[in-house]
Amino acid sequence: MNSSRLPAAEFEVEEVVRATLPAEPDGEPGVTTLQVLAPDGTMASGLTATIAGEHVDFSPYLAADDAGHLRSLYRDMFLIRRFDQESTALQRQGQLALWVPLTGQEGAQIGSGRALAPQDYAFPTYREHGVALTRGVELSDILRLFRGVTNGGWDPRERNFHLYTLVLAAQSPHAVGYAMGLQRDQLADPSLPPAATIAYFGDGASSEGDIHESMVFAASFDAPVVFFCQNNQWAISVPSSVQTKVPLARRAEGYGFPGVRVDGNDVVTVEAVTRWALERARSGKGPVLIEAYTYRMSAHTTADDPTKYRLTRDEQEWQPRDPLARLETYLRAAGLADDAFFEDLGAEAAAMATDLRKAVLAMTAPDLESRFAAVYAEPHPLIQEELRFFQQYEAGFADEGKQA
Amino acid sequence: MNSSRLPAAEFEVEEVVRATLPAEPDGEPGVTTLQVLAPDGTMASGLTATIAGEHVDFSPYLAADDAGHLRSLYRDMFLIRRFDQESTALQRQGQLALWVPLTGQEGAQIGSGRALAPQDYAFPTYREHGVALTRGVELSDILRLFRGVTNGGWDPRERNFHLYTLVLAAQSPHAVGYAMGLQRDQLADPSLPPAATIAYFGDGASSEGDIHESMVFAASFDAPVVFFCQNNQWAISVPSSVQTKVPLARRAEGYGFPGVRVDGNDVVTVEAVTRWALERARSGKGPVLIEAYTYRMSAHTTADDPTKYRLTRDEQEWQPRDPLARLETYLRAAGLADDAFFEDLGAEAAAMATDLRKAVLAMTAPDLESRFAAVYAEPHPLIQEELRFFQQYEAGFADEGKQA
Amino acid sequence: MATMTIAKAINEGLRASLENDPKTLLMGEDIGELGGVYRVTDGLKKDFGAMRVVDSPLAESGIIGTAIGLALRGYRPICEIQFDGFVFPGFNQITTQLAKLRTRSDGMLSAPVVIRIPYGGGIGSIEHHSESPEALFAHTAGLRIITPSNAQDAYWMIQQAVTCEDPVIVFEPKRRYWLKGEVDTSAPVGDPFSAHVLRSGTDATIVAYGPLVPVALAAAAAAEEDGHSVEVIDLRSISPIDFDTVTESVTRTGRLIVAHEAPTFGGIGGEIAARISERAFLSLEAPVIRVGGFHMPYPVARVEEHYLPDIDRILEALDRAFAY
Amino acid sequence: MATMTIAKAINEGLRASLENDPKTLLMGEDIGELGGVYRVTDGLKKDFGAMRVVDSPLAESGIIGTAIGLALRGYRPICEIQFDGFVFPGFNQITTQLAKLRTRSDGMLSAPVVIRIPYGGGIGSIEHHSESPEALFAHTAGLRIITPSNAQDAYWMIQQAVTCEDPVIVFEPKRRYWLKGEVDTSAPVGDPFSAHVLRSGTDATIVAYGPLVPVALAAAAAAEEDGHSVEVIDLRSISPIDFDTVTESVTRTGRLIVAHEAPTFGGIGGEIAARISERAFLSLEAPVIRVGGFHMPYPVARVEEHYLPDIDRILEALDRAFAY
Ligand SMILES: Cc1ncc(C[n+]2csc(CCOP(=O)(O)OP(=O)(O)O)c2C)c(N)n1
Ligand SMILES: Cc1ncc(C[n+]2csc(CCOP(=O)(O)OP(=O)(O)O)c2C)c(N)n1
Ligand SMILES: [Mg+2]
Ligand SMILES: [Mg+2]
Repeated sequence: MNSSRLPAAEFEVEEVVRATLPAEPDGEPGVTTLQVLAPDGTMASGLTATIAGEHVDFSPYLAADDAGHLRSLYRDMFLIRRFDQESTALQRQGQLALWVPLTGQEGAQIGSGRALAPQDYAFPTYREHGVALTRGVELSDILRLFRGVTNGGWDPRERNFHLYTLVLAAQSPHAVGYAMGLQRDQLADPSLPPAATIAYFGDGASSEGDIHESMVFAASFDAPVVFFCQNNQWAISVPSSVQTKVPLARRAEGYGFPGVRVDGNDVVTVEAVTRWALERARSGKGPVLIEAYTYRMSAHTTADDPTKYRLTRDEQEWQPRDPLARLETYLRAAGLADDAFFEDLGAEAAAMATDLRKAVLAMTAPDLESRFAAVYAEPHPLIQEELRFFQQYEAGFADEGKQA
Repeated sequence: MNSSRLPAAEFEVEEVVRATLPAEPDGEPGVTTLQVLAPDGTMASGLTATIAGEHVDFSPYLAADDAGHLRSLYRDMFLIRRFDQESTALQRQGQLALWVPLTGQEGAQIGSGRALAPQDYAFPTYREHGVALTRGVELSDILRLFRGVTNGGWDPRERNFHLYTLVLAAQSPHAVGYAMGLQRDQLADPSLPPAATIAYFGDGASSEGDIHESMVFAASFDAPVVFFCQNNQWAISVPSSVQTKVPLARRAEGYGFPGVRVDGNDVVTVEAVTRWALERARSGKGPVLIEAYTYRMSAHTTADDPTKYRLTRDEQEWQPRDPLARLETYLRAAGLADDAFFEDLGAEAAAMATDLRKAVLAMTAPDLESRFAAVYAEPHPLIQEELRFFQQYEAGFADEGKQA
Repeated sequence: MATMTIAKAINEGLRASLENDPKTLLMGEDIGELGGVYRVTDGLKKDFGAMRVVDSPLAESGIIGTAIGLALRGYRPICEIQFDGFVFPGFNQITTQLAKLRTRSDGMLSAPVVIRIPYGGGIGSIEHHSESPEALFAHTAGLRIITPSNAQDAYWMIQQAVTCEDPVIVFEPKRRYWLKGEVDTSAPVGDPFSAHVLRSGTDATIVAYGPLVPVALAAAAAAEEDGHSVEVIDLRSISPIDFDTVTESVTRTGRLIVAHEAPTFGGIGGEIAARISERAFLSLEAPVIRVGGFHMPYPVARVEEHYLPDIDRILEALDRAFAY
Repeated sequence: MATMTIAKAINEGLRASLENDPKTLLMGEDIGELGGVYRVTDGLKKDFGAMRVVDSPLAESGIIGTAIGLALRGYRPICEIQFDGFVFPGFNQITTQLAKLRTRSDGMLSAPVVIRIPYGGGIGSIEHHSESPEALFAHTAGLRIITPSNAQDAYWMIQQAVTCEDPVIVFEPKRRYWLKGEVDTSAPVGDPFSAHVLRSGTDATIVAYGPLVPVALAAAAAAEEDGHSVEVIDLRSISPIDFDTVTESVTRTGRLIVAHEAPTFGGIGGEIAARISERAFLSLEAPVIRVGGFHMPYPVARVEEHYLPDIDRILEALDRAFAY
């Protein structure tokens, strides 16, 4: 195991230090990007940092030594990328209305998702397919939304993974409120396992007022919530520099809770830092903001054409920082995974893709009639009236059909 | 002039330093409160600080040596307090629907208002009567709103002082947009004097999403705007600790522009720091957040009863920090103002109060008919239709009256 | 039976809700120590503590948004919006999130959040403190909207809102907060989403709700002196609307006046007029006539009495209806 | 005369506005480099620069709020909201600030801000991308709301919105963006706040606007085959509404169908039905019948065709009207 590149690194998060890491993406001042697994596949042996004046040793949270765990992180990333490719293909073939690719963000999503305990609850935006995987959500269920047969697709309570929210930032206060509920549950029954929530949002969404208000509430009530911002550099066509001139992790300072920037393409660090943040939140110390510095390697959605607004060169620059490639390099170099592992995984992914395709083609549209029942929990005369109209109206066509 | 208390003070705003000032209000970490004029009436000879890594010498902005200027600051504070008292009395006597007192915040308001250049434009909330005075707004015009005869009261373009805005924080993006307009004006005509805007808001309003969004816009476009937060400790009955656990000045860090906390009851420092911030903004360096740490010495409004939620003891603790008393002490001790000055001022204020009362009693209500014309700039058939109805309807009563 | 003001009745209703269900909690600005600017939550923080009566940061989107999260965790949050005109920063959370959660989840998730909004004018206040924005919520499916007009309804309807599985907005007629009435705390009133016929008549029907109910009753009494028998319906629920009760009445009386403080244009009166015109087309002797606010921002206090629908405005509308 | 799509017509209209007045500027998400998700602003940043075609941070309240500030400084900002369902974070600024500024200042201040909102369904999209929230703005005095249904109107109405001294919301029928039409760029169309009779008839009137105008025209054509002569009015302006034109028509035809995609309950159709029922009471042979969306969040793409008012739904309504 190559751990010579760095000693137990001491990253002074608050100071204006120029990062010494090869992975430091660009020259934004004021914050260091935490990383143990470098793009070249080398792994540092430890990770400590000073965060908001707090000295943190992340070593207890680092899975760097656990070969099985590292392989399983790789497996998750690999599977979800394959899922992404298959979904893109399904969209191209007209089987999905739209697809929102995650390629490039596997490290951020699998790392943070794997850090969650079963009792934690995740609030995604719309791109968190990797987190869904870690929560055990049936992946085909995600495609229901994009096939246009539902706005949901799964029961969030089963896997503690909320539905996708398309109004940017709107889920962030929900995560805080849910966390406030967890606090009250804990008070009422201290034997419950402490739990936290995690709110996912993007660099673009960070500008919305709801992000601010949820951070104010979280800080005020010490809510057990981790704000997880995937800064993938783009909000559709708008670079993150329009949303902020300093690292988004620094937003936390203004609310008095810790903000950390991690290399979002380093799944090992993402997992460790998220585990630390969740544990801190669960223990009553309040929220943490994690900025996962990553890159949207694909288009915003299948309806988007990035050549209109970004250079292929930029895309190519991020290629060597791919979250999968570096872990594969490390696993191979350290002798923790052999060809057979990768071949088996390829086969597993192919089978998954086949199943997925089958599941999608089998998804049928609901009828509009059924939608009337989902608006209210309790009886509602207007719904009844309109449903009656609709049934009669449709029946009229059926009759016509019969007569014709 | 007593300036021995402090040498040219070096306040490390970003460090976690415990303030050494007698006026440091309480033990919030992470920021220092800038002050030259202490509650005991002693004046420091200079003021420097490191703000967001920038070393700032405020001396060029300090009016501490200019006796005439100091007296005029005192005069403004004195007059506006008298205005506040008279308005409160008018409300008690049923001449106003409501009154929003500013007592205690004269230092923050006069200091910041006097820092403005004529071409700057101020966006108040609803308590900024002191700023209105410094802008030359006819004070009785402010009372039109509280007498319920208008929602405005003056032409904002005449004095570059916007109308009061009652939806908290809503004026903050207006200030940023106006500043973006100033930027464009400057580009189109570089011979224009550089100008900036100032957005006033409270500790409570700081939690609203609009504050965040306006800071995001301001930072993104380097808009020449100064965010001026009067932290008067209370949002009606809610202490500022509910809105934030760290000094509000620190919010700026998250956006990458400077945040400064000043003793809001030290009019000299408030003016100096605001002048620095405005000049910085005008010169293209982008926004600054100033938190003026002060105290609402009176009720939230005349409809409010603070005994329901705060201790008289707390109110008493702030008494010795009164912004007027300390400047009076200093002016007298330094021999810059004598009894005659204060007596004349008292007489001037009394005369002003008499005029004010007369003006208020003379204010008559508009008729509803006139309100139809103010909704749209251009002709509008629904307005015309409703106005016609209303006129006929009213005429019906007049007819009835005649017949009876 | 006890006599209490509407404000007190809501206070007692909230107290009962807090007692009946440990999952209920109150959130809002100044609702704790102060007991709300109208003292509707007076004493509740003292008795139920800061975890159940929460003085929130000053942020309406945050209030509604965190309430949704609490509801997802099984709580029943009751939010107070301080004044009608200040609900708009929370409009996005109400319209795109709260209202749609159930549909979005195909009926799996409920968000039984209650939003209390003191509304309406006539209190001599300043801008944004006298508005009637109910129509802006009624158009959105997934919400329910009720508004009590008397203490008895106030006491029960707030509790019914809390136990309802759907999100409910309770518009509280703030200028009637001090209106006293008898409250029977032992026997709940019936379906909060039904309209009540408060006075029966044969010649015309007035539909009103919230603050205008006493005005409608007074107008009917005045009309009686002129020899017209006028029925008065307290709508009580703005979404859904109990069209059956209104239709039944209009079928008998042949004339309908709808009165609300909100501006007429685009107001809920249009919905009532349109639907009743359709349902009772052949019974109508005159068009449905709406009495409401004018198409302007709520005017300043000194002229509000000319703006607000009053007895005379309703009588004038009745005259027009009778003229057909 | 040139043939262009509605999207291109708006693009050309914006270009003309930018050329005619140096104080105009565009603001919104993705409108610069990308030219907007619908390419409506394509090429404008390249030609007018980043100071006049501004890719804003992702924050709708910030967009509208700063536009108000710019307008106060004498600019004429034209904001793009990316989709109908995403206007709500900006609802507070529109409703409490933009709409009321003129009244608040007793007519001293104007805020001639234009807000462009692509709206409506039928595009097979996901949640929040197919809504018709116009009624939520029409109820608020101080705003004007227009919606073009063809390229000629699109080209001119956007420019008329820009020169109007009042704030104007332009709802753009996104599923008709690629609908082509003739545009005469030399002669402006008349008053953008007036309705246009697009087809005359004698037996009934259909009022529609935006995306449903072609549907209404097709329904009228189909009705003609059944022997009914149906007049079609393109409303064009939702606030104010040109009631004179509609009343004149209904006085002649005696029957009125109002069609919009927005849910019927609380929709603008109720306002039209109520007012026309009052104005043309004695001429109406049948009640005004509304054809609109159902009381549910806009449904998923796979069922939207059953939800959206189409030719058959309008014909069914006509049948009902003729049955009286
Ligand atoms: C409130 C709101 N405004 C606008 C949109 C339209 N929109 C969808 S995605 C997007 C960009 C989001 O960027 P970011 O938050 O960085 O997330 P990413 O897509 O990069 O994961 C925009 C503007 C929206 N969904 N919600
Ligand atoms: C959006 C909004 N929500 C609620 C209110 C009601 N309200 C008026 S003043 C106030 C407290 C404001 O506190 P702060 O911002 O600290 O200003 P201060 O009154 O102390 O000057 C509240 C809650 C409002 N005006 N606007
Ligand atoms: Mg992004
Ligand atoms: Mg305050």
